[in-house]
Amino acid sequence: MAKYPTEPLKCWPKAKELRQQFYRNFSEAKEKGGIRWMGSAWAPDAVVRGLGKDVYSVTGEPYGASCAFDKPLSAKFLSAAENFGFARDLCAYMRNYWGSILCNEYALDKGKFPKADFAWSQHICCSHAKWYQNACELEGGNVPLFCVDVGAGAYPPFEPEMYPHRIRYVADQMMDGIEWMQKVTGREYNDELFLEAVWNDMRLTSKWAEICMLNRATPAPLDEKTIYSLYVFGVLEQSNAEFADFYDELYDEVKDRAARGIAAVANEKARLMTDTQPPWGFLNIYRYMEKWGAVSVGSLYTFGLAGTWLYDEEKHDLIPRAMPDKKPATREEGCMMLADWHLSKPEYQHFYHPEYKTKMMDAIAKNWKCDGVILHYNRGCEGLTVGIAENRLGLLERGNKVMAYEGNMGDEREFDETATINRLSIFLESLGLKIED
Amino acid sequence: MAEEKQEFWRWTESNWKNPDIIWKDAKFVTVGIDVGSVSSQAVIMADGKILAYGNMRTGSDSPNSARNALKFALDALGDMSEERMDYCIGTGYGRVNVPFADRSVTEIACHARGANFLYGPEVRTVLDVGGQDIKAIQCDKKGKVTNFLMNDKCAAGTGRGMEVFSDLLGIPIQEVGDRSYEFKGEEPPAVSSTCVVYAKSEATSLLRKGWTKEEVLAAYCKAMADRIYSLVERIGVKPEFAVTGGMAKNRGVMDRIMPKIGIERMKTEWDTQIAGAAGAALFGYTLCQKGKGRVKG
Amino acid sequence: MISAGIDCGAKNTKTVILKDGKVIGKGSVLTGFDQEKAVEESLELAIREAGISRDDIGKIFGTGAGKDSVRMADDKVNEIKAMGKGAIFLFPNARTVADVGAEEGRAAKLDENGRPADFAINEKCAAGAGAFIEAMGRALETPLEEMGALALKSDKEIPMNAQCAIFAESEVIGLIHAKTEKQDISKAIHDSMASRIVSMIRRIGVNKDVVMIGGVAYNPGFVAAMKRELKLEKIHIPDDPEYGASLGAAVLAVDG
Amino acid sequence: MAVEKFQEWYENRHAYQTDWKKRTGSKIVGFFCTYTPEEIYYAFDILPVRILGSHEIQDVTEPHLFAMFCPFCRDVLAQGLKGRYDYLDGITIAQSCIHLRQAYTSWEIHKNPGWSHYLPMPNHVQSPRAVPFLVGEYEILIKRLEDLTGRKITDSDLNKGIEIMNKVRRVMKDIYEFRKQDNPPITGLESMYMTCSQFFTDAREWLPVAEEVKKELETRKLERDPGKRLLIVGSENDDIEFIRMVETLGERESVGATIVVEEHCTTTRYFWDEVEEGLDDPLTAIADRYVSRTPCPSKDWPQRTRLQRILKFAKDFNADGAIVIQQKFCDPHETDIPFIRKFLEENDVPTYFLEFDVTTAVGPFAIRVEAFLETLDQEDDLF
Ligand SMILES: Nc1ncnc2c1ncn2[C@@H]1O[C@H](COP(=O)(O)OP(=O)(O)O)[C@@H](O)[C@H]1O
Ligand SMILES: Nc1ncnc2c1ncn2[C@@H]1O[C@H](COP(=O)(O)OP(=O)(O)O)[C@@H](O)[C@H]1O
Ligand code: SF4
Ligand code: SF4
Ligand code: SF4
Repeated sequence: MAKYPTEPLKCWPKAKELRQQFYRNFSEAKEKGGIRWMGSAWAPDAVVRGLGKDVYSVTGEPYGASCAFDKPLSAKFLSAAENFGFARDLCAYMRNYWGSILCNEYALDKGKFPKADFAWSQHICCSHAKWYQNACELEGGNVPLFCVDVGAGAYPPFEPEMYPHRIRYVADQMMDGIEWMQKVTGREYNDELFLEAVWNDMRLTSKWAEICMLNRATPAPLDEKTIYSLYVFGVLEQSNAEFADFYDELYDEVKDRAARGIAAVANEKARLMTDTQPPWGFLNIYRYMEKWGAVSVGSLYTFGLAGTWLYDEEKHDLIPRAMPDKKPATREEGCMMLADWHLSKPEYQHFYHPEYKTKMMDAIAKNWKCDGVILHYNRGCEGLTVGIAENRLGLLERGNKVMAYEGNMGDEREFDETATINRLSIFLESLGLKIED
Repeated sequence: MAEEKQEFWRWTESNWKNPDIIWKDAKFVTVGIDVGSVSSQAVIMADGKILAYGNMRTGSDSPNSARNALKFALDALGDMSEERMDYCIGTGYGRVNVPFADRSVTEIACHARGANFLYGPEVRTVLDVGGQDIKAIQCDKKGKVTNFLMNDKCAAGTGRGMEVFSDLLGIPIQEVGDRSYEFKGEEPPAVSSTCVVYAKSEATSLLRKGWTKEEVLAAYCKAMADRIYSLVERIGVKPEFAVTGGMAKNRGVMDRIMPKIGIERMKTEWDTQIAGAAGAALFGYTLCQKGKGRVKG
Repeated sequence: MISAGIDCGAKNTKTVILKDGKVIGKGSVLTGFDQEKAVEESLELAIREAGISRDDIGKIFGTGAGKDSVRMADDKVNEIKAMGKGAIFLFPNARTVADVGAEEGRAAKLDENGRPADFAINEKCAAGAGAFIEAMGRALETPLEEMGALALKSDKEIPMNAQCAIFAESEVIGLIHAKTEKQDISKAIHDSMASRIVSMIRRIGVNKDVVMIGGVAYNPGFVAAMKRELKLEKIHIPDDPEYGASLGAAVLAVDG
Repeated sequence: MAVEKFQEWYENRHAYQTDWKKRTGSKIVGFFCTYTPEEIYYAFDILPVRILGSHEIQDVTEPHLFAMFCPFCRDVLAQGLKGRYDYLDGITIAQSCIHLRQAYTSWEIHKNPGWSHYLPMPNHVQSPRAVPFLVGEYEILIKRLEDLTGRKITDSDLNKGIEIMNKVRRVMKDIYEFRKQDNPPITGLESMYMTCSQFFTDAREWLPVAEEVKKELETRKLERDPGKRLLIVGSENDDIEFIRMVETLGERESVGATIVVEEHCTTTRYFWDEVEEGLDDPLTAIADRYVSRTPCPSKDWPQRTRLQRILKFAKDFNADGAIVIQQKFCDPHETDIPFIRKFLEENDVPTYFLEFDVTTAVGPFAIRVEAFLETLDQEDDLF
């Protein structure tokens, strides 16, 4: 018997359409006379927006994930990358991406892989800049690259203060990036568009955090499997106005669901949270958990990659970061604001110390009322798994029930479905749940 | 109910003598000894032609394995004494433990040279699948190695794994190839783990699902073929392509690799397991010809 | 009430019959290919030893890798839960338990009721299980039963690196060639495997009361190596360690 | 022979360091990455010692590091967890690869080192913004070191630090010159002991020995066939056993080799570049050196500057071939390796690629290296 009422999301079709449009834009950019760029999901895409309204990107990580959904295709890409000489333990998104270039095949519409005009990214995980450096080289060596190093230290409260020289460092690189972009594209830079984009970036990521806050409700109005389809806008392009508007719409709908007690999963009995990207080809494990009445309500990964939050030490809580009082007025101010905003990304903090991530995760566990934490020891991504074993110990110490499984977000050869299901069963059983057939 | 335990993995040992050569006229008699992890071979050559060989399993003591293999080959010949050898090269996993060898050369060089001899000088890519190792080698027309790759720390996909598996299913290893095609309907998908140690649980669960032994075998051969192919793919195949080592005799695995490679593999009348030892004997012959053979005293 | 627990393992299938908190019958057979047959046989053996009839058994619980083959079971429990319960039944103080069988090593941290608070299972290719020592015994040409005793004679430290059972075989052969004493090799084999299991146990935390069950606990060489690695004076091992999980299942059949 | 002293230091690092502390009453800080500005530590009279692994099999890191993190960082962390470095007064890391960072943070959590400092060394070293940023970070570091030592430093202290480290670099380079000879009077193994022992000792005590070695080498002759001359390219590597195996192959097999130069963070990447002396602002001079030194691959972008440096080493030291070592799971290097191999091959330096794990036995590598050496033989007797 279902415990809670449930309804499909009204804005679901729109989300789908927006996503498809985004990928299509990239492959069709040239026909429209526009500009195509490639880069990471974490890249400050607002900066590129100053080049005009017709700049389109393929975002590496979601692209890599899309490959992973098509197992035979992904296998082909991965082996192409391996045959080129890349090690199998490298980031699985990156290998899928390089494989696409090597095979000259675009996973999203099976055409040729669209060559980008330039690459624009940031760098914090050892692989970010190298990903696009190699992609440029594989594309024939004539695609220019610019990366903004954001490894400038943790954000308060994890550091006593946000030292001005750290923000400067990141902002100055963006300033240089703007000059560089004008040079490599031959276009005049439009500061107004840029400033608008900076604002949209903040608007979108702050709204996403607000949406996640709504998931504190019991029953949870969103489950993580659905969240994966929605958070992606904050990953594809954070400065996209259409996406930001969509989040406003989504916010209203989720708020309404929470108020009316509409559940994502009708038989919610226990709430879980996860960590890092899931094995994309095997999202059915989430369905399996639902059979036990276990709903994953989110993760620092989905909350923090598309959302901007600040950790409040005193309340031991994650708080959506408030929008600045006023819009930036000059290019320099825009860069400073954007740098400061990005440096506070929750998903950047654990690069400095696992303890920071443990604190934020524990705050989610407590405030989103999670009964258990499932950690994906993701062999496909060293960036998000750095420190994960310490997170596990830290979460246990703080009284959480934790389970870990090994897998890979984008290389199915490294995921053992049977063993994982077995492990999940043991864990869910230990939470006092029973499977319903 | 104590059943006689049959050891299905025991492939047959063999020795052979070339009836057409009168070795007494030979200028140089050279010997190659290949002590592998699973098998040991001795090849005796007279002026670069194979006179006799012995092929047997490696015991746990490689100096003895070398001696036994040589003795086995000499037995085939019947009338030669060890003293007649002008030069002997050891190769293979136990190469430094061949007590009577003058020198050692890696099995990589020897297999390439051996393949050049067994298959002819057109060979450019040699795949050697032995007991523990998989090697993909590229060579020039003289059989000199230009590039090579070896499997890493996992023995999955090697001959030893196949031995364990054949024992498990109770199918003699020589029959594995043919039996792996004796099923109806579509080819089953590859098993997920080719790990030698875990092969058993995987096989058990498949048999329990109602698969026939032949289907399980097919699925295992396919998985091995995939694993081996991934190494070949990394080095790239230049024609002509030849296979050496014991696994070359297993068409269950080989015939599943070949379509992926897209070209035919070369054929030979020779026993593919002797490639390494033959290469070693040939190197010995070349050294003797150049006057760099054993200094007799 | 009389209950039974049946543990259908990768290598052996074991049954324990429990009456009012006392073990009255045990049976172990090789699992082989036909798991259902093995389950029947081991149950038969245990029933015979207990001197009861099948109808006397109130409840049967199945566990182990082949738990689905325990057709007559009233319910199935996972291996972690069963081993935890078995361990705490035998040693009420137990908080860390390791179960090392033929193909799988498992470890769990227990709460005071024997419920797993945390657990670990070895990854697919750790070769960190009984089959590893069996394969090495073959390479050393020593029967499995003698491997442990042999290891106890040695006090040498020879590092063994190969994680793969097959490559370890050749490492062993290499050591034989290097004229290493058999006993020293045997110790190295046990040390290397213990180190792997201990790594896994450390992941969940080590308490001072460690219980070890599973067939490999019969092996004194392995137990000694475990103590060294864990720096413990004593590891609790029941008399019939291989029955640990089936015992747990039998207890759970009573407790529900 | 003075050259033997290096090995002694290498093998007895802990004895040396504890004794040093007793003798001088000063502090020792362990560092995890060669981007640590040792000059600044010397300015405070703190001894910076690098933490390397011990190549032993261990089972203590499993709870802290998940399986796909590199064996080197595991080995390093094990040293801390096993209490081998309990005498340290603090630990530090300069931001390089995230693997090593894990070893550092786990150590920090579980060993309570007293003092610890994470230095956000910029990754975008090719940007003009890197130096001013790094100077800002050095200022923070100096404050932290003031907390540790209770003293303040001046520019002349910094200049002293610069001078010490530059002397070290110079003498190492001088010694490397000898390796260019046809039959190098110093083996790769000895050379590895030299560079690593410097990590473990007070540079002021290490320097006179190195100077003496330099003199010794002028007349030293080694009774060995150098065989093939090899360049080794790789990540962290102080795998003495591997080098020993390569350089003694010739004693057992028909082919032998000598390692004549390496591109490693334990060797040339660490010491090749000097700080410019005599500038007004020593901090900027130091920052400039670390920003422009041979980069670790995770900092080598957008241009891949390492390629030319590696090729130059190959040519200058007349290498017959290169072994490109991939430390298992070492992502930064793994992203460069295919391009390095391609580049070297295109420039007629035969290369062999080896996947490596500092904690595995070298045995299985012997056959690979040997077979590679066989392919290098130009006038091969065998053909
Ligand atoms: N007649 C045969 N039919 C099928 N497979 C065989 C046969 N003979 C040997 N093999 C396979 O070859 C393997 C041994 O290969 P081999 O090249 O001799 O090994 P190595 O030289 O490494 O010791 C055996 O493990 C077995 O799987
Ligand atoms: N007397 C013994 N001496 C040493 N090892 C033993 C002994 N008896 C059993 N073993 C080991 O125990 C393993 C089987 O343990 P068991 O717990 O029954 O496994 P499973 O549950 O996986 O079938 C065997 O692989 C073997 O290594
Ligand atoms: S490893 Fe992870 S964090 Fe790094 S680039 Fe890949 S997906 Fe991003
Ligand atoms: S998977 Fe099996 S064959 Fe491969 S390394 Fe592990 S034990 Fe060896
Ligand atoms: S650079 Fe590579 S070897 Fe060095 S610590 Fe990082 S990952 Fe490990």
